[in-house]
Amino acid sequence: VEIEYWQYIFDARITAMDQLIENFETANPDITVKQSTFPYADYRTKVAAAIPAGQGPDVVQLFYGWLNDYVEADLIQPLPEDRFPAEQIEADFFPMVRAMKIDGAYMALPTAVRSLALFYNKRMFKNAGFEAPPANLDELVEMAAAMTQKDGAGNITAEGFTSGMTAQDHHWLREVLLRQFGGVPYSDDNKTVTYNNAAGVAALQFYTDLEQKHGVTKSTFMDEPQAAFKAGRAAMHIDGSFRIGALKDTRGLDWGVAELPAGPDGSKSNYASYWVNAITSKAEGEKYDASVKFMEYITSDEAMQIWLDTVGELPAKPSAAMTEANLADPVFGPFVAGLNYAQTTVFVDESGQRQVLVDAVSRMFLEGQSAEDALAAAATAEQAILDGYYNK
Amino acid sequence: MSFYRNLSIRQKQVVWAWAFLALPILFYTVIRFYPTLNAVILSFQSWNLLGPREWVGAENYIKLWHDPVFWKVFRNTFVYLILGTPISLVLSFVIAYQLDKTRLLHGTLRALYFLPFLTSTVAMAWVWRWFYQPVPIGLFNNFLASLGFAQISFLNSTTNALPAILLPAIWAGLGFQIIIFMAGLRAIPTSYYEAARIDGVSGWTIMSEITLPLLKPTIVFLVVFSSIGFLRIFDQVFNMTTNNPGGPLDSTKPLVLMIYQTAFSSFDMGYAAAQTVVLFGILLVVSLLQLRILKDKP
Amino acid sequence: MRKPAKGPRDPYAVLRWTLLAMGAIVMVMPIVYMLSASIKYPFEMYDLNIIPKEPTFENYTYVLSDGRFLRWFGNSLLIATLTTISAVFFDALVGYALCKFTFRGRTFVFIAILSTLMIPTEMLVIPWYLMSKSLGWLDSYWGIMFPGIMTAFGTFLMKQFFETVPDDFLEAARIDGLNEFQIWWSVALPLVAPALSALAIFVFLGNWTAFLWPLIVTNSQDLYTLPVGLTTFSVEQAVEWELIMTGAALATIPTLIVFLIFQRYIIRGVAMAGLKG
Amino acid sequence: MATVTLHNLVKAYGKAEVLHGINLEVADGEFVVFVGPSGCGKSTTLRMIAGLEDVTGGEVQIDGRTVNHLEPKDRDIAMVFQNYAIYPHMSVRKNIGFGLRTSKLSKPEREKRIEEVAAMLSMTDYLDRKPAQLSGGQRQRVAIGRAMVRDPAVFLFDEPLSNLDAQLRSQMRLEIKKLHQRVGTTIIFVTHDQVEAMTMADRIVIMKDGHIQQIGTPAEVFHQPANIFVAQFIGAPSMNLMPGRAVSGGVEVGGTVIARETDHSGELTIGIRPDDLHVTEGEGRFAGRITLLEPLGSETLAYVDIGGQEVVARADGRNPPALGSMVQLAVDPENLHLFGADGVAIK
Amino acid sequence: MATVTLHNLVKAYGKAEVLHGINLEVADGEFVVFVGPSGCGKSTTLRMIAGLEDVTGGEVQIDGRTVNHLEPKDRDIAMVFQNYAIYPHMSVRKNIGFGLRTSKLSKPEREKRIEEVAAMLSMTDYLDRKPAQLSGGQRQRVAIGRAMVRDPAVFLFDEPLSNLDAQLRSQMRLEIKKLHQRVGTTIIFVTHDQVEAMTMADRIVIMKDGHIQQIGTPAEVFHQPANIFVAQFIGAPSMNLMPGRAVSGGVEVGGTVIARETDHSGELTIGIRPDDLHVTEGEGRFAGRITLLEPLGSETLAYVDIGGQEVVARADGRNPPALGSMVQLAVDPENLHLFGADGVAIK
Ligand SMILES: Nc1ncnc2c1ncn2[C@@H]1O[C@H](COP(=O)(O)OP(=O)(O)OP(=O)(O)O)[C@@H](O)[C@H]1O
Ligand SMILES: Nc1ncnc2c1ncn2[C@@H]1O[C@H](COP(=O)(O)OP(=O)(O)OP(=O)(O)O)[C@@H](O)[C@H]1O
Ligand SMILES: [Mg+2]
Ligand SMILES: [Mg+2]
Repeated sequence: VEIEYWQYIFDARITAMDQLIENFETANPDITVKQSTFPYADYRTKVAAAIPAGQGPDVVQLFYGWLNDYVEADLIQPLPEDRFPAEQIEADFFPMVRAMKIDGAYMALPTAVRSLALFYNKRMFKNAGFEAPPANLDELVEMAAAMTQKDGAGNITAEGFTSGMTAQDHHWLREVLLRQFGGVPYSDDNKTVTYNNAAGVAALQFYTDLEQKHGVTKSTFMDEPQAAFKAGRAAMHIDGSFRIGALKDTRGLDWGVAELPAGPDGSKSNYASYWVNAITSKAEGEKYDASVKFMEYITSDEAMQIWLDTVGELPAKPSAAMTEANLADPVFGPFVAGLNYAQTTVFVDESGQRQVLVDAVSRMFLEGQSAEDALAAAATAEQAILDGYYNK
Repeated sequence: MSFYRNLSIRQKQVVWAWAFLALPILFYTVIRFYPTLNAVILSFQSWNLLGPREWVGAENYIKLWHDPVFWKVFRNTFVYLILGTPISLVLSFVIAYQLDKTRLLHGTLRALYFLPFLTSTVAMAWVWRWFYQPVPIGLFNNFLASLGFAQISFLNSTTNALPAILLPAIWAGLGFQIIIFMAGLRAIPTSYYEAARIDGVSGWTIMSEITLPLLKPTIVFLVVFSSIGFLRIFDQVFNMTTNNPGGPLDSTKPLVLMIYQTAFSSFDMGYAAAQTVVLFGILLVVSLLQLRILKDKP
Repeated sequence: MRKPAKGPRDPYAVLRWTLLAMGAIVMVMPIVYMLSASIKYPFEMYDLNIIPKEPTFENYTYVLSDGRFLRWFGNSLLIATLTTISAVFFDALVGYALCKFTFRGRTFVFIAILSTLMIPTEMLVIPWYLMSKSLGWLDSYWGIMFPGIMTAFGTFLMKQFFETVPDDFLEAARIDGLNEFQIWWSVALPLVAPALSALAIFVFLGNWTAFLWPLIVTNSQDLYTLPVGLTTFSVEQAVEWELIMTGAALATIPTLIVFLIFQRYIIRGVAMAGLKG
Repeated sequence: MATVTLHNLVKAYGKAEVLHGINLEVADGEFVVFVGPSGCGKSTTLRMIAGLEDVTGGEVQIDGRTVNHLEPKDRDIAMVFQNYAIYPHMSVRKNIGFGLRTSKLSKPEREKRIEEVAAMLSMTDYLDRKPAQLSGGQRQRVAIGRAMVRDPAVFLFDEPLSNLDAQLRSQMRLEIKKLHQRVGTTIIFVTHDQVEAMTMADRIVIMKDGHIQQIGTPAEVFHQPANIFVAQFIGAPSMNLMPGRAVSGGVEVGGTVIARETDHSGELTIGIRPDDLHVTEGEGRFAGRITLLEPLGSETLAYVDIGGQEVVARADGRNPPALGSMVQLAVDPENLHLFGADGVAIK
Repeated sequence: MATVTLHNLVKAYGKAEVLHGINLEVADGEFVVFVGPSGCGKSTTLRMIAGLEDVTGGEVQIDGRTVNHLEPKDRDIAMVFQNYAIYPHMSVRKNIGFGLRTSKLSKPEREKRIEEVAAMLSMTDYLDRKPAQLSGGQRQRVAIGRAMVRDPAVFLFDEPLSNLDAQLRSQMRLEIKKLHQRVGTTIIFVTHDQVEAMTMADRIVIMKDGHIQQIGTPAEVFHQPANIFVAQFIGAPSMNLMPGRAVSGGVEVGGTVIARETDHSGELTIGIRPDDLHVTEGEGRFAGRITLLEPLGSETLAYVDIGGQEVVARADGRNPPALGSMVQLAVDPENLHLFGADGVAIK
């Protein structure tokens, strides 16, 4: 029997999955797995067109934030309770995976999770005489200021710190800064926006001050934050663990990774996200059985380690992630450590919710709005998105 | 066969006409009209692509009416049209007019002007995006900075971004319009100009009283098709603002991009369909108006 | 078409020519930058020099060494060619029928076809997908091609072109005993040959760069077209621009060559469109 | 070869009737020319014979067989068009051969036939050229060749010469005439040029507004025009027309009475061909002043004002009278044409 | 009104010289027609006079003033083009008025002038029509009106009648001739139709391959052609040419000796105009068989084969000889044209 597996195109992921499939097929000679991959930018569209049409894969990789829609439309089958007992999952996996439990059944499981960390340019650090990466936000600002370079006209030619709401910064703002300044983004049931308060304003103000007050960053610098860092024109850059692969091959860049800086009160926070694997409603009969077996394999410890080694993404189980070796790893260590205190946002419309924060910052930069007004408007807009979803 | 033989010539023509059109009509009906109709129906439904479709009446349209983003997008769409069509027409006319008078390397110059038309929008959008970057990487800003001017925020600005995106769109279509204009100019008999020279009328009079009126069919053609093009602008915007599509703050978002996002980011198919219907209406009205205004006047 | 107009003396000739030449250079600048970027290393990507300090064909080797690229290139070529042939054929057929036959409903059919220009294809993709699924066209060349096998713009153009063909030609053939299809095929079509070439280049370009639908309808990478394939160089949150530029350059070069070879013909054909707006 | 018969042929476009019942018998091998002003329905008639237009009423018969519903290709006709309708993308050989596409001849037979026709038209050397490389006259010959190659029973020509310049026109006129003498096929030829009609036709059909005005040999229509329209249309320069009156002993015109007996009484229109009105040294019928001279070489046309009416008269080519001089004009009473108030000729 | 003088006028396009030194004096008020086959350089000459083409060598003088470097508008000329060059999007009024745009007349004066010109051309009723609503002849009149309105010193016409049909052409010919008589402006008129040249010109300039062949009045060029080219070009149908020889007592041609004295000896070409070669009842100079007849109404052209050579002769219109019959052809020895081996006429 042949089953089909879909994910998006990213060389390391494809390689890793090829290896997993090979191992799996050796163990289960009667099953073949066909992997199909699609460009990242359009993966979601592709999946959304195919699965409802009954065309897609038997096992599919989805961003965790999309799952709800698929479950509601009965396009995803729950994982069989006998093979994936809920207690077992809750014991083994990081707690954030609980978001995958819908109406008492687990619908999907990740192989790996990712978190944020601070990448830094060792050469620029050395030139500025810094030994260690910033431990907290104040240090971040100070050190960034020291490493920012400007030309005669005051244009930035090298950033101390990268910024860009359209990249990872909206996660940093929402789940990290906001909490570090004493706020919470959403109510416990995730249905209400709770960041429109002094803490929220302080977080937003801190973020925008980086550019507007301290001048250590410019959000449009070199088009994309990662490009600036990659080109060696930024000292510090916050990004996900998936960036490791791209940076590894970059000529002439000497970089290190550190945990995200702590907040004013010393609190730590991080944002974690993950892609999950799920069995679609297309899989029936022996394909279903084969899919279940495949799911079991790709959520096993062995698969997680392969994934970590090949892709650089962190195992979804603490038992596999929090190993001595991983924690001591200079690159993976900070990410793994971050998982301990990571939060996951329960998105209902990821791009829409991202846009709300993007626009809030844009309004401050381009229209001179105050942080209070910008945040209030963002909260209203995001609440409308949530309401639209939950009150359907 | 004998049935066919007994038809009159006119009837035979009708038979042939429909024979020629049979397959195409089937095609257009199934591939174009049916989905279009589907979109119209969908505009009264709610559908997230994954679940079932539900009737919601005019709710999508009401939502659209009250959606501030829609009005902004509506405005943007017309700004693209109102700036794009006249600018590209005037530019291409001026170039075609001058090129028509040039003989040295005429073919080469013409080919160079036509080249952009052959390129891929995506790749070129990136090049332009790169040109527009702030220092240290943006071509224009580096140029400004090297001359000691302050840099200009091209794309990260609610006022400059739209024109900055429009420029490559005009750039890409210019070659086509130039060639059409040149063909139109060539079709005007030389003796019209010679007669005018003998009458001693000025260059401007020749232009306004002879060249332009005689180019009218060409102008109508270009106005209508370039308007449809600008009202449907999408590729350039989408590719030049990939990080924040239609941004900043929706200041560059045209209707088609809004439709695309509604459909494929928010998966609100019904709402997207309603927007499509509105776009269809706009295109229809604008085209018909233009045809009326441009064709009827003597 | 007459020769370029010429007056006896033209005091502005030099100025005009200089300005036009400068304009032409500006026009091709972005293309030059694309080509330049395709022979740069990533670290030099953001430098503005047109000629790289360290030119490299590594990007090309990389892109071409990926066997898939050639496959995608071939797919695009095949699909664009077949679609072009089909679209030119049917557009010419419909344009001819709408131009040279008189029958009730002619205007209606014409307007109806033209009105399809006003619907963005983005909205049609989902119905097409469902349709393809029920007809089993998914993940096939035919599935990629079918929406483009006829075009409204082409029909419009062809109708214009056929207006320039005198009826006498058709009637002479009718007397010689050809049926209407033969008349169209062996008399009318050759008479508008330049126009066909112009239409062909438009349709070809349109299909060569088509993206959304080929993406949606294909599952296997073996069937990807070039633009779809190119986006595989864009990964999560970042884009490998030098590779995209290389791919774009590779994708553009064939059309440029075709254009440069058939320039006269194509321009003559495009020009026919303008004559009877 | 075949006869062509038109029986009460009517054509209407929608409600507008443009042909009002045309009757004509064309004999086998006859050369008939349709002539008339623009829009009179010549082409329409021809196209109905060819089978390119529906017949609204009446009958078209070719060789005694009603062909109203036959396809053009089954009528055994060939047609030559005003703009030649030769295909610019085909060589002369292919153009001529085009008429054979549906024939059952073998390839070598076709080639032979094409060569034959080309030889007949002296186009052998041009067989491999494209039309763009031919002169106007040669193109017209190709068009004729394409019609000839099928050896049809009837040739139809629709103003085939009107795109040629004067010199070529008269040359092609001769060629077609000679061709007809040689092959003997029935020919129906449409023109609006009366010289063509006069010089080529066995019989001329003069049409106006969808009606036939007269059918006759060139001599008949020239010398015995059926009505004023025909009289004016045929002959260049046009016949002079003057108001006149039947009086006892003749007709009164321009102040003179000319002895010419007629049954008619009352108002008349008198027609005199310029060729019959000579400027004479001696005593003439009319006297007048010369307002304009058109020297044609061997003769000169004099425009003479007689009592406020301008007439055209013929004068000598070598010794024309002086402009502005008073002259006498002579006319033979036999050469007067008389028309009644309704425009119809009076015997 | 003005004189026009061309002095050794040369024109070259690139390396190709197309006019090789044209000399001509056009008197004030004269009507000069340039005639010649296609491509002989007529238009080029005219356009150099108009100032639309650069002068490669020589001089153009208008009214004694060298205008080589003057703009067209400063030459006080007006030109009428073959395709009329009237603007399809303007009413007749605007078209005619277009020539006045640069004049200093006030608005009412202009209006008056337009009305005047329109009246002169009988176009008053059509002033508010668009060209598309006019017939060919009316359009040509508008073009002339636009030229007239400025009251130029010289009118230039470049084949203005060649797009019209035969009837209209002869009518417009007359109108232009009359106009010239009325306004008396100097006119230079280009055509390739010899009938136009003959009937309109005060003097005809016959060109070939960039050289002038002959300049003379219509009678001169018809009756005393300077060479074979002129002899064949002028007159329709063309002059019959036969090889002959000067013998004692006359010239030998077609087997007969005709008494005609000449200084020349040896081979000659003998030209006889068809009009001078009559089919006669009695004894003629030549005998031959009629191969084709072209009835023209008042006369018939007979194509006669005399000893293998075809000549055209004139026969009676009413009683033409029968096709295929043997006839005698008479010619007056005075009417023989003799040309030497170089084609030049011999006195
Ligand atoms: N397709 C048509 N629809 C309506 N009326 C037509 C059509 N074709 C011809 N007519 C009308 O029929 C009449 C005769 O036209 P026809 O073409 O036979 O004239 P014609 O004698 O050939 O003139 P010409 O010398 O200009 O060719 C004209 O009044 C014309 O307007
Ligand atoms: N722009 C040009 N470039 C090169 N050669 C030209 C140009 N215009 C005319 N000629 C050549 O000059 C010669 C004379 O041309 P011109 O137009 O004066 O002839 P024409 O006597 O007016 O002929 P037609 O009766 O055909 O109008 C021709 O051999 C023509 O090919
Ligand atoms: Mg006709
Ligand atoms: Mg000329």
